[in-house]
Amino acid sequence: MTLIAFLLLFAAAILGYVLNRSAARSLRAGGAQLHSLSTFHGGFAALLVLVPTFLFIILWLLFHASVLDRLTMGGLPAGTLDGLDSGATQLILAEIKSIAGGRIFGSPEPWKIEAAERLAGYRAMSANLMLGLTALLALGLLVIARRTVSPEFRARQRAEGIIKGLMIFCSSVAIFTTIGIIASLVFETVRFFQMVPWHEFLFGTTWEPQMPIRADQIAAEGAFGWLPVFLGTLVITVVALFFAVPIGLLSAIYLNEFASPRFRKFAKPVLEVLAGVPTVVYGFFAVLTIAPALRTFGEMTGLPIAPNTAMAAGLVMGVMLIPFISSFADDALSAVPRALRDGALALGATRAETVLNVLFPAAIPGIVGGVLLAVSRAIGETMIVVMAAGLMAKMTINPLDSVTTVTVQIVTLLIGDTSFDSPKTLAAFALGFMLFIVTLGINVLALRIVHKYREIYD
Amino acid sequence: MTDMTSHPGPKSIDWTSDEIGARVRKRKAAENRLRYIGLGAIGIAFAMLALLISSLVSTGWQAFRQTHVTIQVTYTPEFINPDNLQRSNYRGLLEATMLDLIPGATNGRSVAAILSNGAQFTARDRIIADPALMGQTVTLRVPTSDPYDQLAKGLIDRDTPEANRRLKNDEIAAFDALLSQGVVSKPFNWALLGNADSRFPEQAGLKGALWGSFYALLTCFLLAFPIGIGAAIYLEEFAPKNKMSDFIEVNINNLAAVPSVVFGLLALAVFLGWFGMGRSIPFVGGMTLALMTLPTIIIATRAALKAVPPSIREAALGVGASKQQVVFHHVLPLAMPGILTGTIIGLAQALGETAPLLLIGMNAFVTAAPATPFDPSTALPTQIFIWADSPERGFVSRTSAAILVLLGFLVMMNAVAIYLRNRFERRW
Amino acid sequence: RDQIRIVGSSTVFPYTQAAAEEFANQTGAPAPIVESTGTGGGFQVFCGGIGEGHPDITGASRAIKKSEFDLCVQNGVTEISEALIGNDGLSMSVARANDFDWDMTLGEMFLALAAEVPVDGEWKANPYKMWNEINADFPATPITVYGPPPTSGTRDAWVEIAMHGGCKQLDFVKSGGFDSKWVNENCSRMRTDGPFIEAGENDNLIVQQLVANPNAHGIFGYSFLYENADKLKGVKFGGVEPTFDTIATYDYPISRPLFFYVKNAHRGVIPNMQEFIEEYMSDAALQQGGYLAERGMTPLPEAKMKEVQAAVIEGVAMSAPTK
Amino acid sequence: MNDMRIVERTVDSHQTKITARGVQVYYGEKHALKDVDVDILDKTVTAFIGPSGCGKSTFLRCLNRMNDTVAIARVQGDIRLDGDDIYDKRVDPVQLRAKVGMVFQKPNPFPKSIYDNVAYGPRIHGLTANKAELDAIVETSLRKAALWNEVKDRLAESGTGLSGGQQQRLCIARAIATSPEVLLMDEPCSALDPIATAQVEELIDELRSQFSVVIVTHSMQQAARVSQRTAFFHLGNLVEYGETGQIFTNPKDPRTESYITGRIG
Amino acid sequence: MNDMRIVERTVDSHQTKITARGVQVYYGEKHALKDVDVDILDKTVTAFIGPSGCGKSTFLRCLNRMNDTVAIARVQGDIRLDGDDIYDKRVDPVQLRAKVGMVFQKPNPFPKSIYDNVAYGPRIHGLTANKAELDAIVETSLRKAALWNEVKDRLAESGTGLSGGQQQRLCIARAIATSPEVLLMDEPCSALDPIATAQVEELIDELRSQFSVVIVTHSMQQAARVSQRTAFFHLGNLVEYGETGQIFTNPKDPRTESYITGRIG
Ligand SMILES: Nc1ncnc2c1ncn2[C@@H]1O[C@H](COP(=O)(O)OP(=O)(O)OP(=O)(O)O)[C@@H](O)[C@H]1O
Ligand SMILES: Nc1ncnc2c1ncn2[C@@H]1O[C@H](COP(=O)(O)OP(=O)(O)OP(=O)(O)O)[C@@H](O)[C@H]1O
Ligand SMILES: [Mg+2]
Ligand SMILES: [Mg+2]
Ligand SMILES: O=P([O-])([O-])[O-]
Repeated sequence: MTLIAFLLLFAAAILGYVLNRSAARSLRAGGAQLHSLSTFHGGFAALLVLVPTFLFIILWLLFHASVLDRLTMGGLPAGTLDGLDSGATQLILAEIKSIAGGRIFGSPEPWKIEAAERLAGYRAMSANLMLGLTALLALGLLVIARRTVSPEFRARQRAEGIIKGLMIFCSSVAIFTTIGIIASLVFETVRFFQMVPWHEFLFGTTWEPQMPIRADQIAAEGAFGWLPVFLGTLVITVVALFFAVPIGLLSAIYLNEFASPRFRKFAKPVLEVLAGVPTVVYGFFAVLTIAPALRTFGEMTGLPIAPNTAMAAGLVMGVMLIPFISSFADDALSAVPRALRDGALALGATRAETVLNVLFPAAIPGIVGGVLLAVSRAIGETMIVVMAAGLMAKMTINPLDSVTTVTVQIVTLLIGDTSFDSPKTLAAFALGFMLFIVTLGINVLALRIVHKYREIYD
Repeated sequence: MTDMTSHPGPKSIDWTSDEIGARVRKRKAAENRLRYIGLGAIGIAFAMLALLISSLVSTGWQAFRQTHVTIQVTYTPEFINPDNLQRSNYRGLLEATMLDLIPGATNGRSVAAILSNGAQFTARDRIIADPALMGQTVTLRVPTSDPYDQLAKGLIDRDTPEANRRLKNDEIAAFDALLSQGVVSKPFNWALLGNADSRFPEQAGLKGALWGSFYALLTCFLLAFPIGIGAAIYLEEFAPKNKMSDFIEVNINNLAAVPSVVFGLLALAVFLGWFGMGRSIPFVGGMTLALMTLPTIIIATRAALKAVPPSIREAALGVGASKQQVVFHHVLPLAMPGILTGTIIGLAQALGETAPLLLIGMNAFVTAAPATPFDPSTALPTQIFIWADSPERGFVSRTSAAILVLLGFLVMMNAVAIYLRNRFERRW
Repeated sequence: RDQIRIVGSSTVFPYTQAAAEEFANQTGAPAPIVESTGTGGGFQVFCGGIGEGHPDITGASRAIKKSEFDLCVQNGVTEISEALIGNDGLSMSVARANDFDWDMTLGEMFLALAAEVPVDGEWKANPYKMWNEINADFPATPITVYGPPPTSGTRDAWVEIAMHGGCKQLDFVKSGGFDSKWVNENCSRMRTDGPFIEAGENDNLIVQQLVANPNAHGIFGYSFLYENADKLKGVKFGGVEPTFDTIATYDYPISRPLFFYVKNAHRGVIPNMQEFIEEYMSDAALQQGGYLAERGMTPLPEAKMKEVQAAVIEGVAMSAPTK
Repeated sequence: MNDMRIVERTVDSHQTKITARGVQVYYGEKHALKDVDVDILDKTVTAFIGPSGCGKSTFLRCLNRMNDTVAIARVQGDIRLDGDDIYDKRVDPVQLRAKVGMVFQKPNPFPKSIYDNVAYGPRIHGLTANKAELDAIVETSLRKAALWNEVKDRLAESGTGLSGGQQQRLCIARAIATSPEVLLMDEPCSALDPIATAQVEELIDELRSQFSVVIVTHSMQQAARVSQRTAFFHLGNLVEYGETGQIFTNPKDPRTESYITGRIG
Repeated sequence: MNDMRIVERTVDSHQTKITARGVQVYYGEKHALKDVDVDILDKTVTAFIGPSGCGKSTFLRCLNRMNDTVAIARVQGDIRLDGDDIYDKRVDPVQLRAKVGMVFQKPNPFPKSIYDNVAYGPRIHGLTANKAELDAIVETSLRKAALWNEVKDRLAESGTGLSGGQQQRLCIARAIATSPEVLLMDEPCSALDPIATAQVEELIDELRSQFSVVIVTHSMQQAARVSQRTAFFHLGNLVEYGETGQIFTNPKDPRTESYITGRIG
């Protein structure tokens, strides 16, 4: 049914396009001076039909079920639901639905069967109603759209207006996601700070959040100083970037400047595979390949290397981040017009000098974009560190030691035994919030740098 | 103008002088250094990938073959009740078959355990499909159970003391008897791709996870790609440039740093909580991943849009193109390689992401592949997650194999985008 | 909703999977969807309420706690059946490449892993770094033990059974006259100074780490030791090696019961729910040599099994736990 | 033909097409154009001359609001096209630019085929009903821009693969393909050989019969040849504006005279 | 000064700096340059003239191997600088280009500050020992390119924010800052006003005392003014090459004559 509704929708949109375009064409053929192209008249009609009708169908799909449920339950014989709590009502509803779906077991009361029949009826009606309303709406919009066709009608502006509206909608999805995340983080963080003083959190140097969340659970008292956790994130991120940024940038430079086109076409996607390896796999890789190698190295050189080191996790994370930097930087370098490259080469610059001195600065926004994404990923990455870095919070910046990160703590605090009024769980949100603030700072800084050093070419 | 002469002109340079020669050599050396360091960088990246893949292949290749035994089953009334084919004693039937097959075997249970637990259902389904088989003999090729599969692949060391072995001496002897009769084969393990998940390694497959990932990725792509590009175009090309838009830009960049679990939490609260969508649904998983992929695509698109030279925009504006026409006709196609890079990387990341899917229940055990994006299922990374934590030995190689399949899926998925990117790419 | 939804312990997960698959194969009904959320997480959602939106069954590698039961009741989940399905041993293992014959007491294990231990008659931070500092017979290798993180039921069980048990064996505790409340408060913390490494939820990962590092020990469920018997060996406690038999008889000291809990209100509402429970509680599944045992679970004694089967299939509601 | 030209040149009673009053342009701090008043007549070729960097391009870009695209540029003053303020909020710069076409100083072909470069304007403005008409427009435009013979066999090749002068002519063809009412040409012949230049000048002269053309040039000779009116800019000021003959033969301002005689630059 | 010029012009016994023999250039299928033989003399200004698209830029770009950067371009033939084959494998194009400087037809300033644009060459070649020397080179170069007065207060601003003519002069300044032995200039004055043009021509003349200069121009007058030798290209062929005076006054080839007198384009 839904499928038919969507088909109807698209058919109407296409019809609108064709109708309006041909109307505009015939006007034009009749010698009228149209403000807009006939395709814009068509496009406007299609958009006018498409957008509201689509919205209507989506809303219908989202809400029709709960409306039907309410209708069904409302139609039960008076008094059946008296004294039942919401769970029990839910169950009755579930049973009615099962019966309506043809799965009868046991011998249900007649009123349930009757309700199920009613529900089935509503469902059929609802489906028809949706189709009907969709058709009606689409038709109405078609008519409205058809009426707009006139020489003066600014179809281009209107169509572009709708498209712009859609783009604003797209932006708002991103913005609302941000707001959603900030809101939930802030809300829970505030609650956390009502239980744990903020200065303890911000300046404390011990992190032992495994406090009891049930009266009968056994664990230590909690200590919520986020510094060691943050330091851990910092150490791992720095290790990862120390590995990924040079390798990524150098790879991009090589691909863009020195590699043959064929090699480049092959190598770039191959590197991109690194971004898609499941992080769990990287976790295994870190634990089973890199960490033992490091340990052997430590034994040979006498360096004290912990079994779970920040180094192992960071290195492997660095591997994952390579394509973020190499591919973005390669694209940005390719986008620099050839005239600039020629200008530098003609001065007797080597290709290395050309790419480093001229192309690179011109490509800064794209490159920084990639590096920022890599930083973000490093900070936000979870699985690798969960598996490879360990869970112990230590005040250390030694990458050969084992550390824990903000994300690891968030995951461990949120998965498993959780209860949303314990500081233990809320601490996860506070950590998330702090992470958000820190990355915000990094991003502001990066934006400044880009604004400052961006070289607008051409 | 007259003071021009008061300045020394650029003196002519003796390119053959030692000083310049040394410098040139130094610069050449620097260039070569950069070239080789660059090559080295790529080499390291490749080596890492090769290491990863070869370690996966070395453990995973075994999972692409599965030991099978060919048996002759006779549907006798002793075990089969023609009136209740669904619940007849197929186990007994197989035990009898195996006892016949292996000379000297006495323990029916033990020899039947050579066969996969699924063998009884294969036998059942065969006769249900064709009840006329009653009383007749059919040839079935069924998988062996995991320990014997391991044995056949040489992964169980016969030299370890019996007590330390998963299979005891008599069990090995029984299997060797089968081997000597030539009824054991090791064909390609189609079950790995054609079956959904199972508790039994020899029957476990990725069909459910593949479809789950496909639906989730499709949803993710259909949402994140247009929304991401739309948002990026609006923010980069149309939104007024002021503090507010800077603020929004920073926040979207920041979204990329939000740990993926947090997206899972958001999805849990919004999609499952408010909208009441079901758990373990690929569509919901796709929406969650879309939220996560969005910032990557937006950032990539904005960077690519920024890189298009102003002269192109001017040229189009100059002939009276509207701003949207400029963007859609000229800027966007030129920015496409960058956008596709962002999409490739974003989707790759989404494909490999586990944490948010755990929160919306996509790490479930589902034995049927989803028929639509709204049926419960797992996804490849969560399937890997589940298998990696299963005690059975057979899952060790299957985990690696699943990762290889995921990478293959990734490569196929990206091939189109990469093809498009190469087509759009031009240096001007 | 067509399928039964099951959440809960990762330890019970494989057994529930097996039952679910068998059920689907036997009856042709859609297989229940099983999610591994951990015991605590399982109760969290299980006790969220009744109705289609909430799971029907949760697995647990420990008995339900009073606080969890209360949560259930508070949300209207009043009728719960408790199904004890068997036992699971917790093993401490080491690679076979390690040629020492490990046999220790729980007390020695405690000394190696606890955050605080008695040293010269005083209760203080654990100073031991090498095994031979604990018992001169042990090899002079550093203590390195990979174990589960606090989020898992395995860790809870290890602490409650092994650590507390070991703590109580110590002379310091025995002679000091401390009660179990004291033990609870002082013997529950694993050390955080390095020798004990929290290795994440993935037991196979620990297995592989042990193979890579023969001097390291690992803590995980017995089924992993059983599957990897060619590479690993279990540490004996008090001379008893972990095997199906010693676990079933409780000779091996560290084992825990496995449960699942049924939301009785959903019986007869969610399709096939009763049938599935019957399958899970059937002899074929639970008995000695049943298919759950094949997957590594230690079955219950026959009599106990019959008793539980009857009660669960009947749908007898459990009474509130005391703690 | 020459005779006709002379005849037309004397007819100079055209209406004003564009009036600019008190135009000021700032690039950030830099005051690039200072209080310029100009009337540009319909069906007339107006030449802007002046030393490099004096603001000619800047002023040209004000006339079709191309300066809107330069983030740091600020334009003040009043510019009217056919009496309508083009900086009015209600004015759609897009439509304005469709009426006021432009050839840029640096040739900027699209990285598309030669055909698509020229066809782009007619396509978006819907000037043609079918492919044949479009082909015709492309051909005529390229012919008028004196490029047809060189590119007729390679219309599908990229416009960026042309020589400098060819690119410039391509941009001219692109601009005239939409038949704008006013055509702004920023040094359209700078990369052209004398013959091509003559052809373009002929084109300009032809356009003049219907449209208004504004041309920036550094060649005094060219200004004298093609334009009827000439404006002389210097350091951001419009120093003198009048009939071409008068400016060249009888400049009022000493600076104009110095420039024309080659003394200031 | 003028006297000196005339004196020098008559002296024409310079050594050959560059010899080109049988140069062919293909862009993909297109045969853009057909079998060109040229000797370019040291301490001489050589002008390349010819209709747009005839291959002047292409040939220029062969002389410092800039065509290497065009993927589809193929160069055949033998080009020698001071007797050394520049297409030899052992020749480093980088050093070649340091010796053979180039000003492009379309100005392409780096998106860097004006100062850095000019200082770039000297920096990479290590021509200066300290900041003061570099400052001096930048200033002299900008002065010679007749840009100093316009930009001396805004050296830190971006080179892309200049007017068209200013960008062109900036590129000239950039090219001469490294004192190349041969300077290839592709229409260096196309965007310049007469005064600036005169200054650049003066510069060319000055450079000639030490170096070899090759200039592409569309202005016959300019070719006549600054060059001692002139090459005329047509449809990819080098039609005629000889002393400027001879080419302009007494062309041997009818095509040259037609072009100079304005009949073919
Ligand atoms: N990159 C290229 N790809 C394909 N063809 C090209 C390319 N560059 C130049 N051509 C062609 O080669 C021929 C010669 O071009 P060239 O740039 O040398 O001309 P030119 O003499 O410099 O002309 P102009 O005076 O217009 O700059 C022209 O027909 C041109 O279209
Ligand atoms: N985008 C810009 N940012 C900053 N300054 C600019 C910008 N564009 C032009 N200018 C400055 O404004 C002044 C006028 O520039 P304009 O381009 O109008 O000169 P012009 O008369 O066209 O010169 P030319 O003949 O060299 O093209 C110049 O000093 C130039 O440096
Ligand atoms: Mg200009
Ligand atoms: Mg050229
Ligand atoms: O999943 P658990 O059994 O460890 O709670």
